[in-house]
Amino acid sequence: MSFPLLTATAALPALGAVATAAVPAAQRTAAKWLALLVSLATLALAITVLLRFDPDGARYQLTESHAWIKDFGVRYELGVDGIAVALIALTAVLIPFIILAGWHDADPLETGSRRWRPTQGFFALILAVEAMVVISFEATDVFLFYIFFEAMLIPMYFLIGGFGDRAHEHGEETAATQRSYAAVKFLLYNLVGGLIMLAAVIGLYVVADNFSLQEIASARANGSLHMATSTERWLFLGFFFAFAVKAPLWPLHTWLPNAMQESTAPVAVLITAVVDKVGTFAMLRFCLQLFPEASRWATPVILVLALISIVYGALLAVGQRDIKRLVAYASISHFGFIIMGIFAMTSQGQSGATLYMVNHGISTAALMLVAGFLISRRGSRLIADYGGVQKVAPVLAGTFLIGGLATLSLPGLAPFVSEFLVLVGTFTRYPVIGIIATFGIVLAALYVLVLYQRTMTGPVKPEVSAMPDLRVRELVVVAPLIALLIFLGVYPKPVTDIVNPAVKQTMSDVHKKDPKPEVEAAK
Amino acid sequence: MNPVNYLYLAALLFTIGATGVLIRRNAIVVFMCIELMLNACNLAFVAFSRMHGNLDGQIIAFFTMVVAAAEVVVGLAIIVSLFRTRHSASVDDASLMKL
Amino acid sequence: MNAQHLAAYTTSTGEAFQFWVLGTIAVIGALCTVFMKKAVHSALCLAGTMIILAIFYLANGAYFLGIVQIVVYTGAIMMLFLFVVMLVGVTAADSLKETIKGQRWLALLCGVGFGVLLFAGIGNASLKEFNGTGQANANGNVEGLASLIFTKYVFAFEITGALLITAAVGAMVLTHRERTERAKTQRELSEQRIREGRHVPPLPAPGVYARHNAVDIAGLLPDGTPSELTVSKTLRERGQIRDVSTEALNDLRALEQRAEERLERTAIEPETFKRPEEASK
Amino acid sequence: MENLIAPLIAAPLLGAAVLLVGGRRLDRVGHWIGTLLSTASFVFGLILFADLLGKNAEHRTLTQHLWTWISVGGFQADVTFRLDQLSMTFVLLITGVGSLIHLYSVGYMEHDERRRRFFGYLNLFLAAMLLLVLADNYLLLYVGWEGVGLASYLLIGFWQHKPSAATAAKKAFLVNRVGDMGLSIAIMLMFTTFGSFAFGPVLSHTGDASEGKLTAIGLMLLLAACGKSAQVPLQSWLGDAMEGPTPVSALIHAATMVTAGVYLIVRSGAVFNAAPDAQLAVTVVGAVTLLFGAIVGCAKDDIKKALAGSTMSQIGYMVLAAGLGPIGYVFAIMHLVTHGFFKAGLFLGAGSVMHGMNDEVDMRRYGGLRKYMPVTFITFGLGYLAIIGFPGLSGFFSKDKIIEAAFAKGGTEGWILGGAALLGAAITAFYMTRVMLMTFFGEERWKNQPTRSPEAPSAEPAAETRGEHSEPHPHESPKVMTIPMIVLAVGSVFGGAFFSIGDRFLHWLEPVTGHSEGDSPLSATAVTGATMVCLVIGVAIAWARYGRKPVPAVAPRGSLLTRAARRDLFQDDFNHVVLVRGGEHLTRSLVYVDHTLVDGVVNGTAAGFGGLSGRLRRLQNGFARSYAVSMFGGAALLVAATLLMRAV
Repeated sequence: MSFPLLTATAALPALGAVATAAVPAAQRTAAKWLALLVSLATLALAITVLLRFDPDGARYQLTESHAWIKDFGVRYELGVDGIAVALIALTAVLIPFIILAGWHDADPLETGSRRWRPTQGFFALILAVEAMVVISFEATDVFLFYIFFEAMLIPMYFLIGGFGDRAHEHGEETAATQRSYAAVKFLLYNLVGGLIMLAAVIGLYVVADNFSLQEIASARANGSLHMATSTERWLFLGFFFAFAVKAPLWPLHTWLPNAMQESTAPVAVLITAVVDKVGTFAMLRFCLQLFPEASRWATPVILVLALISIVYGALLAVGQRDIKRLVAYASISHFGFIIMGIFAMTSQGQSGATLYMVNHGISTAALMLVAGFLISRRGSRLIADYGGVQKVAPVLAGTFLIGGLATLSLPGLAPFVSEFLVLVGTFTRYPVIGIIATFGIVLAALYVLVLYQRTMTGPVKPEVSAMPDLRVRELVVVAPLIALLIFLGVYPKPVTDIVNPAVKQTMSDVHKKDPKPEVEAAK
Repeated sequence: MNPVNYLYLAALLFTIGATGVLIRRNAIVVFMCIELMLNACNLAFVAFSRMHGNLDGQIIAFFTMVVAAAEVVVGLAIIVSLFRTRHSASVDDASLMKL
Repeated sequence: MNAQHLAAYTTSTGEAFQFWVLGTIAVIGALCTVFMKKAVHSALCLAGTMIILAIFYLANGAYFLGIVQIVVYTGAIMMLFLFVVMLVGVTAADSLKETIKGQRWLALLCGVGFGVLLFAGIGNASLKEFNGTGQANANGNVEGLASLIFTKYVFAFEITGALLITAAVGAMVLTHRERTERAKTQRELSEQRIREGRHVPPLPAPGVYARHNAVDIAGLLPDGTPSELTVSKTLRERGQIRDVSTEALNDLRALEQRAEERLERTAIEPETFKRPEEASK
Repeated sequence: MENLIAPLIAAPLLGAAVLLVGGRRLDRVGHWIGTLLSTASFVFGLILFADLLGKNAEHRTLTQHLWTWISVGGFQADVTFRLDQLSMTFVLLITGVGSLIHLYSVGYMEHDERRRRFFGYLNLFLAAMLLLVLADNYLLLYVGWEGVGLASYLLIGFWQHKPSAATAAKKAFLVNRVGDMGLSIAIMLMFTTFGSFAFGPVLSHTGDASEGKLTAIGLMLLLAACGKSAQVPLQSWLGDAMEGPTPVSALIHAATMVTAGVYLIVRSGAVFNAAPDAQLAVTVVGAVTLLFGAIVGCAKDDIKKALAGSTMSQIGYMVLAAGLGPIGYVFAIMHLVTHGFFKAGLFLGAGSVMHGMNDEVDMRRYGGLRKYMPVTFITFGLGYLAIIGFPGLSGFFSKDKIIEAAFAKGGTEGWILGGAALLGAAITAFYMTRVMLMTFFGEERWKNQPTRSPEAPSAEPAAETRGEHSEPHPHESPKVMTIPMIVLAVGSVFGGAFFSIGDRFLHWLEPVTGHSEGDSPLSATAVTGATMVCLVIGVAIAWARYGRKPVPAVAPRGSLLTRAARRDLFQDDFNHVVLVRGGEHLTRSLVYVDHTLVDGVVNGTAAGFGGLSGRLRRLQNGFARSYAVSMFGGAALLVAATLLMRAV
């Protein structure tokens, strides 16, 4: 038996989480370093996975399979396709930056504060989330996936509810109230989605007598497993609802702004750049493969919802007064693009959506982490409290601008490629939806530039006049992200090469082919 | 006479006992009512035993008695210790389950 | 075949007569158990009902159970009840006033509904024929039970044994009071009294100036009012203080009058003695 | 030789990277690095040009494939450069004018502490603009397209501490984004129609596609061009863009970037040729804009804004020409090049004036400056003569050809378009003469200034920030600034003649754009004559109003048209009321809706459950007897259920 690489990739951060949590209370710095090292080691493992993965090989590679709960046919089954590999790599890349960016976020507050912030716990929880996310990407057993899809909520709940920004405009008591509100909302909202999915998972088992994604999908493909149309649709909706909450898709999005607003910037990045990706990933992997007919049936409605997400999220981002909420709504808009790409059912759309997941992770991380650095300096999240930062902290402003430009999908930066692919992919099949979605790029420019203008330009506000520029640690966080953004913007081939074959498979699962161009079709 | 009548009697006694449990507040009386209910059940078991012509019903009744005895011992002990601490044998006074 | 044996599988007119008479009494006993104000009376009524049930067991061929019913239930369990009633207070009468809104009505509704349903169920399933225990009791009832208990039900039997032991231990643990601190010496108690400043002398004894000197009768203060301090705390909390102040004072007056008559003194107060609060009315 | 194309772009890109990442260490040499790399790019351009000249006309297209950029399914985008005569023209214009303006900026930005960054941005702009004109497919062009938008955004907002500059930058980017939307939709349409969006496959297969699709593509490309080239209805950003430093206005908002729209239309000529409706739309936009810009230019007192109106108007000419199809493509590009010379020269001159006048931009506070800054006066004057189409100067040749071509369109359209172009020529003469007279002639209104009246257009706040309120002392600019002006003036004088004599430019471009002679209802001489008449009329009116009479230092209220023109013909107000206000209301109400309705449903559900459980909790009153009742009731229900099941 070969080395269980996938298990190791998930188990390492899990063990790291336990180890970090076990570091004595006095050794705070040691815990941080331990967490960082573990995340870097996980990154190394993820890169190994990436290298060992052969894009042109079998659909699922590096598979592992062990019986787990025999009575219900639940297996511990892991395997990665190109999409999963890309997302595992994204997760593994982002976590070290998240840890580094949150280096001081969980330090004990000055004496006299009643809030208790266990540093070890913060980093252990981040590693725990990483472990669960990674295994969610790897699981090819529906039940196994479900367990970690849900279990992820627990560490996230504590991360949101337990660690807020150092300063808050309404004082500490209000902050604590709002934080716990956001955390509870996050938890309940996702739990509801998860429970509906659980019902669908059970239903799937009843119908298919199996939990294995590969077996069900192949049985569906060769017709040996027939599902009644209505059954398939109900099961699809059960799965989709959970993923749409997680993603989040309008109108199930309202937990995200609260959660991102109240958590620290690194945790907000963890939510939107890593955890939410599980939702969109699962749409691609589970919804489309298990229920191809129902997916095609639901496509029009989902596309419209995605379109609403795009425009609505962008418009709301324009109207926000809180930096983090703004980024949250921008993310909602971007998730609309991702979902639209997935359900456009074209190779451009789906490859673009996968690429979008990766790029959105990086670009949001860049923007949000810099925003976090900014917020930690001034102690306010309100846009109106800033002004003229560019003058006093040019590097901070510059990186913020690049993050913003990535968010608005400037050509040359990574998100452009994915956004354009999604738009083209949608346009070839649904021209009207594609055109309306294109308005999203104008709105994106609006919210990013308004944010930049209000915070960074104009006369220097007295409160920000003594603001220090980015420190070395912060630069170490931001610079690689920006480099990645530029690299993937000019040369996205490494990612698309891995993703394309997987997307081709998915397309054949749903029995869809790219529409032919008019000129060729005429010939 | 049909032995079914014993069953009717048992049902009546059981209902009276149950109503007593609900109405009375004195824990001791409540306990007595429970004993009444158990006895009603025993009567039913014995009647069943006769109707079916085997002794299993009587065995069950016997076990019921044993369990009832055990229950009474513990229950009364609880009442005594409650009375010691709260100086009351009213079940309404022990409403600690309310938030 | 003796008559009792016969009764095991047939019913005679005598048994019917017995059922109707004793059954009525059993129901009345049960109702009294529920509705008697005092726990003692309830217990006595219940004991009656249980004895009748024992007779019914015998009538149904359950001879062993009938005897056990009398010995264990009526003899042991009911005695236990009476002991506890005594501990809690024999004379204490419950108020039958309901404190939970709608409880009584709900209880009656449920009771009646449940009864009706049970009756309907039994009526629905009623058997016209029955086997009787004659066959089963052929080798004697006790022997029959024993063979079952020690073969088929031996496991349950063992468990009930364990249960009984557990119950006994549990009851002991529950009622046993562990002293958590050393008992105070007399010296310490008096020091404490001085320190607190209330009731520096020992508490007064009950029954002073009263005709009775039972422990539940409060001693009277010089103005004739009873002092609850004189009665033990347990009785005070049970509400079992008997107030004899009025009659005691009237008795005293009568005594004084008689003494005056004998000593030929003039009456000091012509009217009868009244307690201050009554006088002010 | 084609391997030299990539370095052409790489040089300024490297400059941008070095200057922006390098930090303060490079503050002292940064501007020279920028200028050097820009010049290097120009040199590469010259070498390539020489190479092209050495080849036959048919072999003058070089391509360089670098790497596959995006490849998904049938969607294939390569990083491939294409150098043909059209791109070569642009390369030379961009790098040539660009290098001159780099040089000029060395002097102009001397006192700015962020000069290094300025040069970084300028280099970034050059790289993006070169990418735009060298791209071999529309998607790569789109990268350059947005890249120049970004550079423009950064440079307009270069003085970010001024809220007006930051706002103007944002506005420019946003309006451009609307145009970019058109470009991206056009690319998508191309992909669905042709299965590709590289120039080769698209432009050679236009015959196979339906006219409807082609019209749609054409209109979307036009939308893109409108955004980038400040054509009506997306013109509003250009005036505000003058908040940027003057070299930026000269390079980006006069000579190069704003002409990208013309490039796009000419490059996509094959699409437009096959879609007459789209072509008509292009001409209409061009004609409307040329009049619009000219009218606006007449009313502005801010010298840069007057020039911005003029830019708009001149690009309108180019767009008009481009819309005419093969008759006009060459002349559109020719006017573009000559305009690049003289408009850049004019802007540099304006910059020089401002430099000498404490950054004052209000022409009503100029006057009689010819004595104080002679070099500026002469170069500016030559530019002026060139733009109004003074015979023999470059504007004369290029603009004249466009007017001719407009008439040559034929039919009523031809008359209308030609008439508009002629009218535009007259107005051009008027407003340029006005600028000239107000700036360099007349009394010296900058002396003994009264306190500034609130009605006067606000000057660049930079003047205030520098804390100089004292009377200006006009002086000539340093050599580093005047030399580029002189070079550009030379270009404006001789450029047109050089291109036109012997139809050099026509022969050069024809293989790419194609050319056909229209059948003009008027002879060439008649058109030239009419143009001359218009010119004279325009100059005369201007002289009568601003030359003979003294110019009031405070703007008079003016006629309705003047007031309208000062406010950009209310187009901005329309935008403000409809788009900005409307958008604000929309977002605000959506925020409300999100909070109360969407989130309200969620929170309402939560509150509903909370309330329900609160009610249910009251059942749990803590009384054991109460619980017993419910147990007993439950038992009764169970019995009932059992009986029912038996009954059924």
